[in-house]
Amino acid sequence: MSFLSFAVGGAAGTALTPMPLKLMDDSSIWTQMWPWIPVPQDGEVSYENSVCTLCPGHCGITVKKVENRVVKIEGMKGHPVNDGGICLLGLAGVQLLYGSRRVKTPLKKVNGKFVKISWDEAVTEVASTIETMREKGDAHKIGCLSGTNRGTVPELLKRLLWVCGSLNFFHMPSVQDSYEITLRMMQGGSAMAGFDLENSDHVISFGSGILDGWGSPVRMFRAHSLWREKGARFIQVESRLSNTAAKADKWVPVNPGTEGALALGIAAVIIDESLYKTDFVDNYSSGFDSWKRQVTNNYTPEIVSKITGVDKSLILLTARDFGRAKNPLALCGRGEGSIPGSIKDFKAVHALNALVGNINQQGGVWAIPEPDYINWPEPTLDEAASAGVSKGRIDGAGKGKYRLAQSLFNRLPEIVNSKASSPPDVLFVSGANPLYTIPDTVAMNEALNNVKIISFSSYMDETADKADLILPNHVFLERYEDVPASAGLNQPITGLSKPVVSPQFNTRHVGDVIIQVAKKLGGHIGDAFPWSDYKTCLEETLGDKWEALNQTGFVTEADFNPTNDMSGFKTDSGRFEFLENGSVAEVLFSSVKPEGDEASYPLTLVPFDSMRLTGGYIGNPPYLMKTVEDTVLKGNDVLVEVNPKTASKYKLADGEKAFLMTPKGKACVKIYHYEGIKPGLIGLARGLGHNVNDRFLAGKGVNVNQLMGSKEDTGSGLDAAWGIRAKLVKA
Amino acid sequence: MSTLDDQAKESTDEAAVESTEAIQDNGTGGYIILFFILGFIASLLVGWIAFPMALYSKKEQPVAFNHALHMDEVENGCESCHFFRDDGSYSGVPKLEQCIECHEEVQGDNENEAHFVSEYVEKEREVPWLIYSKQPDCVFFSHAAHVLKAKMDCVTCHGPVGEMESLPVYEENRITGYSREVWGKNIAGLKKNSWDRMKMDDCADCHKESNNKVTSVQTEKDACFVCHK
Amino acid sequence: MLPFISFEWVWDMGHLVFHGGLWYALNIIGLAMTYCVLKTIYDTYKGKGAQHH
Amino acid sequence: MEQVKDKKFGMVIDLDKCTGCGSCMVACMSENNVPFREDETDKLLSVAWMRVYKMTNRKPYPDTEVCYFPRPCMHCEGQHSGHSPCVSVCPAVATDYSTATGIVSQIYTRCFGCRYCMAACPYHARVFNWFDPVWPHGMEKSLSPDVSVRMRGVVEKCSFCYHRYQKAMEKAYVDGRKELEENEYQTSCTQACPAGAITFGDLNNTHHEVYKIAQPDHKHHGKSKNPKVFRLLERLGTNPKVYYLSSRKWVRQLGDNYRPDEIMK
Amino acid sequence: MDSALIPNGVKRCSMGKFLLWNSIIGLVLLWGVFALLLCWIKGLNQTNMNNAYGFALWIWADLAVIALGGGAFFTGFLRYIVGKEELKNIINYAVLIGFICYSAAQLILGIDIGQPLRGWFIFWHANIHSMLTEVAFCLSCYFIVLCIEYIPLILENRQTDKVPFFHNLTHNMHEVMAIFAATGAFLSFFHQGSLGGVSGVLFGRPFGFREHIFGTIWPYTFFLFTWSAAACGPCFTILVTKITEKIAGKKLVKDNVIDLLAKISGWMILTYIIAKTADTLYWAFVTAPSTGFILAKFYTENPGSVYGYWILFLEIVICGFVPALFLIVKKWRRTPVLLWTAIILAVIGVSLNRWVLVLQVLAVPVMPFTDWNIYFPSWQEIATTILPVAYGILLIMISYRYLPIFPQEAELNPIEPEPEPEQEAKPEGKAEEIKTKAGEPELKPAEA
Repeated sequence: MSFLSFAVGGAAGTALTPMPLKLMDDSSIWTQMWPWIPVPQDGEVSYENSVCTLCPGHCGITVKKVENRVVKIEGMKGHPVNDGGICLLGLAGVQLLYGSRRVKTPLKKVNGKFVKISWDEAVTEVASTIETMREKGDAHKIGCLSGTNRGTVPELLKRLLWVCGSLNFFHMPSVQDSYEITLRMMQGGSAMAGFDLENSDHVISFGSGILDGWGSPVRMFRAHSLWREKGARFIQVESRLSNTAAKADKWVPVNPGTEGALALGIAAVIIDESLYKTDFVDNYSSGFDSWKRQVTNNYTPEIVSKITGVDKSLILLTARDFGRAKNPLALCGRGEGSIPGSIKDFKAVHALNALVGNINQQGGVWAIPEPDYINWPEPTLDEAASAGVSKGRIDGAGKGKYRLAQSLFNRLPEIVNSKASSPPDVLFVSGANPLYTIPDTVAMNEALNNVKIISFSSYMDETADKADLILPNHVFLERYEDVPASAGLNQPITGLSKPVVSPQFNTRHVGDVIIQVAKKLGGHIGDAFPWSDYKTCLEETLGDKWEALNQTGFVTEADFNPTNDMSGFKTDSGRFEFLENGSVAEVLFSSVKPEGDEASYPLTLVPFDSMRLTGGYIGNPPYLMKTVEDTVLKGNDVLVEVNPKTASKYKLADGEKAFLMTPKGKACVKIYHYEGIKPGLIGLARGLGHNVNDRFLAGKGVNVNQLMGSKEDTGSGLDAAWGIRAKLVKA
Repeated sequence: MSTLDDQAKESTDEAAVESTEAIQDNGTGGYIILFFILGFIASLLVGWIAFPMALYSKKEQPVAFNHALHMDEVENGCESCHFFRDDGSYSGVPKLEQCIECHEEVQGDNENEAHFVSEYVEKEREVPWLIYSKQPDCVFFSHAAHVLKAKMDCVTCHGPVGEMESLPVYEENRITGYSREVWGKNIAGLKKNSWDRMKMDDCADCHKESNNKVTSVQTEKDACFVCHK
Repeated sequence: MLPFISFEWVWDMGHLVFHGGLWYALNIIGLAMTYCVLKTIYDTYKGKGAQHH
Repeated sequence: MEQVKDKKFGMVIDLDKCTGCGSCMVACMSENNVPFREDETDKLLSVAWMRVYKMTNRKPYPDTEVCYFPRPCMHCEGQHSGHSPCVSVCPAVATDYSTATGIVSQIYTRCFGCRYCMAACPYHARVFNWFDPVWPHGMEKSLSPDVSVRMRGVVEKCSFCYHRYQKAMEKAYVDGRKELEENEYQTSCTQACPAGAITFGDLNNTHHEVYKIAQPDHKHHGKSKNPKVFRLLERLGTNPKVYYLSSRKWVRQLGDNYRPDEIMK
Repeated sequence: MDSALIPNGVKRCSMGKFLLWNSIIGLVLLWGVFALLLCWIKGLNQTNMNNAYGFALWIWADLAVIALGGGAFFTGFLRYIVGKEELKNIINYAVLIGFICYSAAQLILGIDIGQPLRGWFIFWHANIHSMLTEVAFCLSCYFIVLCIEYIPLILENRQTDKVPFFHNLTHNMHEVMAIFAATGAFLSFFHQGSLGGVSGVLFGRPFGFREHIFGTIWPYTFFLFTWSAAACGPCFTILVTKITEKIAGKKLVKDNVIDLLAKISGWMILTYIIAKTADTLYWAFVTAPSTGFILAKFYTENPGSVYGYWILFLEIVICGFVPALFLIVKKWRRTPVLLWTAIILAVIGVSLNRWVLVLQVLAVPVMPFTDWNIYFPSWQEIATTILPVAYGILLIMISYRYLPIFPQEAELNPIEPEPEPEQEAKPEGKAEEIKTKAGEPELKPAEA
């Protein structure tokens, strides 16, 4: 009783103190700032201009910083490529800077496990590896795979290989290579293909995912919006209702792989109805007559309708619209363009462009000169180097039937298997992840089994994981790099990617590493790299451009305008070549047949690209994964698009699990009934199924390249596979 | 079970005894009142004295700073060190960079200054100042709106800091992690001066008085997003 | 909740009716309870209820 | 104090231009410190202020058409001053409608997580923090101090990047101005959209682009006078401030509910 | 051994049996507490709720228990205001059931909110325009009333009643009980109604939205909810009383009391369901179509057609008109099977109504390009919903054992000879047996 009264008194007294109210208030404030919830530090805000190098689009970016932290990446206003716009990958670039996927220090594999080493050790290791190879007389067996072949960094790598005695510099191929080959064949000389999209009033795209990552994505989006504003027409030829097809004025569903035939069919109608530009054809082209004969004989609307599955009336309509347009433009290269494709397709489409006379015309295809600012003196080679160089390239690129190609890394498994030439013993990898991005990853993995991989990867990706040595590069926000072009842009542009923050980890610029390795090797090799560090090299190389680049982030040639300039054809005839060497066989279209037999694999798997999934060497950052639709990925299961008709044929319900089998592999998938895909096809997104050190990305879905095979294009040797035979079996 | 049993019995007995006593003996009633009063007083002591002492931990500032002394030296008053940036944001507590402008080397023979120079300037370390007026992350406070647009002076909210010769002890609320200045020195939350407290209600009072524009449909005061982010 | 004190308080019909009703009910409950307790103390002091035992 | 004219910030999204790329979503996440989790495929647990829906005309191959539909918070004004579906139901005044800007605010530290507003919002614009937000070690460096980080157990939604308005106003004060230019306050999604499909501005200002496209009829609760422009679920009387532009009829029709007898008309 | 606490003139089961059952229910309770702690510590990700289902099982449980607990206020209203004296024989139990229901509701609300430590904001920072605010205030106030009504019952325990202070307090509180009952009825009217308004005001949800009285004040569901709680709450009181009688194996309340309450309930249900039908028709043919929704959109083409027309039929006919008639017609009402059927149907009906107005509101897609949302609760949600049920059973067991809840029990079940109040030697297990489920092992008294 006394205790009770004490308690009652206590309660009464407590009610008269501020304690209850204060505790209530404080406890709710505690919930408002739980110690495990981060509080971003405030500070001075600053903005820095740079260039995004996460894709070949090379947009200008403005990086927002608070003190020394990057908090946001925005599109740079006034930049010729993107003028303020930015894609989602660029926006999520911050997460690549601070993400857990980064390789934080040089690593060396010892007994199958990575151990940390110092940069000195790393540089010494690389130098001694090269030294050993050279001493063995195997200098030519040093290879290098780079994400791109333009700019000072690839040139430094190329130079290092060269002075050591190897020509085996590879780069990851793409439709840009196909376009360059096409231009070389039909227009002569070496140039990049630029498209004057903004000024075209009728665009027909043969499978190009021009709103799915093709070319420079932001610029493509801006061009598309411009078409909408001024009423330009845009036709998409594709077997699947992609985002691009969804935005087109007309979607022409076509049998996959027959886009080239449709292009020739359209050409035939245009010739037949005399809708072509006689001025161009008569005055600036050669080989037209025999080309015309072949086309009109072999690609009548009836035949083409049979090949492509497109109605004859639709072919006629499409052809007439195209032929009558003021500034028509035809584009080629499937999806986002990571697989080069068949040169025949490109030639067919480019011939169509020539037919309507839009070569170097307003709204047409322009030849953009290659960047020419890298003019280093030719290095001297010692005996070992000369011997190595004389052995040529192992992939055969530039010779014989591969004479048109610059680099054919896709042939590596074949080279290893056929033992036709010796595979590389040492492979440098920079800005590439071949074990993920090259179709038939299983074969590629096997081919690399006996290769010592020295990776410059900033991220622990599939290839880095297989490497023997990782010398992590800074990521794009931490390093200087010249950015020589923007895919498909209608003007020459050079950008400069700048360090906006100091390196977050113990990484080093790949250019610096190359220079240091060269210096370590000394002799003529060291002499070939006279610069103290990469920045000096860059500054000297860019010369008078350096100031401007540092100021604005990019330089263009303002007066570049090739319209009506027909003097640029560097072919033997000095004209546009409808038929190179007059060879008829080159015209005749032959569909690249997908691998596998139809009997056991009744369906066809076609990979598709999406802006929300990067299929390239950098996997999706977390924010991108967040945008992936639940019709593409659910939990860790990938969904494949199947037309409900096909699905019902195989009794596969929506959301049901099934095994997807191709001649190359097998994967467990979920079925997604999608009306927008042609019956008989299976659509699978590219960019999933990563196996990297990032829990936000790893283990989600299936890498389509695991199921895909490589199909060598007869014209170039590049990979031309657009699909593979497949079947679906209930799980 | 038998123990339980016994206890039950005991308590019953007790209750019986007590209740009987309560009626018979008024002395026991007094006993109860005594306990009541004891409990009452004890809780008052706890609530008013022990609780605030337990709630706050005292922390020393890393450097003993004399505002008054600096005010004499600078030309532009508070804004000499606490200034607006070009984008309108407020610099707040000065960075080392600003201090270095004068204190590159030890100037006088003050040992605090010597400590500051040797510990921070020479080591290029930012001073981890404890900020009395630090507000929660959800608060958006625009110095520009108050000082430049509404022409308020610093003292209204911060008090006569410029006249202080030493920094007061920083008392940190153990639950919330904020300075005691936010709730106010007075544990009951009473204030005498406009700068005694920095709670939302203090902002609201002033906004109510000076702002005749009603923008919130819910509170008929300033909208939430005026001060929150 | 409280006029003059709460940030959210508005002097309008809604608040007056709502809180009027609320405080009306609370006051009735409070007053009735106070009455009971006081009367009980008085009754107990008077020795009522003891015979029950 | 002199009166500053009331704004009514609104948005027009051009669905003809929108390609469904998702940049607006990421721009929003990056700007507003939106958390992310290992599995984000359950969209009903995912925190996203801007969500791009995919709508189809529900016709079989090859007549299928697809339209992407970005959906921020609509900042509904309701039928009378700020009577948006969500604001009126919040029991703790954690969400509010400002007549000065037309923005529906959400104060995360006031919200106690009853989720009544989520039930009230027909657009699913409001999301709940089912999980503690966790940034992998190092990633918290990317957080912006302009937007407070939310904690588990509260509702959040698009704010039209209101902090950008606050920041722009600060700059204006330093310059001695009280009004902003049209381009000084733009949301993150508007700025980022690579297709330029989003237009943002003051619906009360006849000079603003957003007004010119949306042509709001303020006498009829902001209904657009542009035949190609519509608002999502306009018939509910929410009076949203986000307008959509589409030249496709089926898209415009999918923006609201119609009885069978109405569709035949 | 606790016979000193057991009311005079009644028999209770043995301590051992009592403790055993207590511990069995206690285990269920602990399971619920475990789930509750999970929700508090780990957050609401423990549930299957999502952004489409912000309201789910818990809110339904809240609405349902408050409707069922409506028996307390309505019986009190009938007893003290209308003056139906017979009801004094069931009012105690009605109050106890109400107390359990309302404390359960508050507990569930405490789990349901994402930030329990900020729960007091609903009072301190109240937005009076929100139906939830009205619910919170009235519910808390009415809970105070229920406590006040429950206190005298506790104090009537044989031991506490010996304390003169408590005895007098009980007496005095009984004196003014009418005031509390009136206040309770007043408060209940508003919070029951506000719960009805919760979905009725959602003009963004055509399935839930209803026209408002005078255009702006309250949606008609406000009145329907109050009415339905008053109608079906007493049915729940009767149901629990009947179940208690079954378990105790003896009659506790006289038939005339039950009969009166049942009759009133019957008329209440009938009037309610007529109003509900009118409301449904107006909504189906006027309110919803004005926003482009026809009835079929609400009840067809959803996954598995869970939400079909059957719901309307079940709620209005099977669980509306049928129990109403059963309870109104004297002969049927006095047929035990029909009485049981009627009260069970009424309870199902009102619970279903609450389910529909919480869960189906959220299931119906409003944006035409979105799909139906289907939800199934997680085990944590189920456990925390069962938790208050277990707690209620425990409280009833304890209250029944030690408090004179049923004034007519002694009269209806005379016992001979009366056990000595303070004597503990005699084992009581055999004196009385609780009839429980068949096959229940004979419960032995503890080693006393």
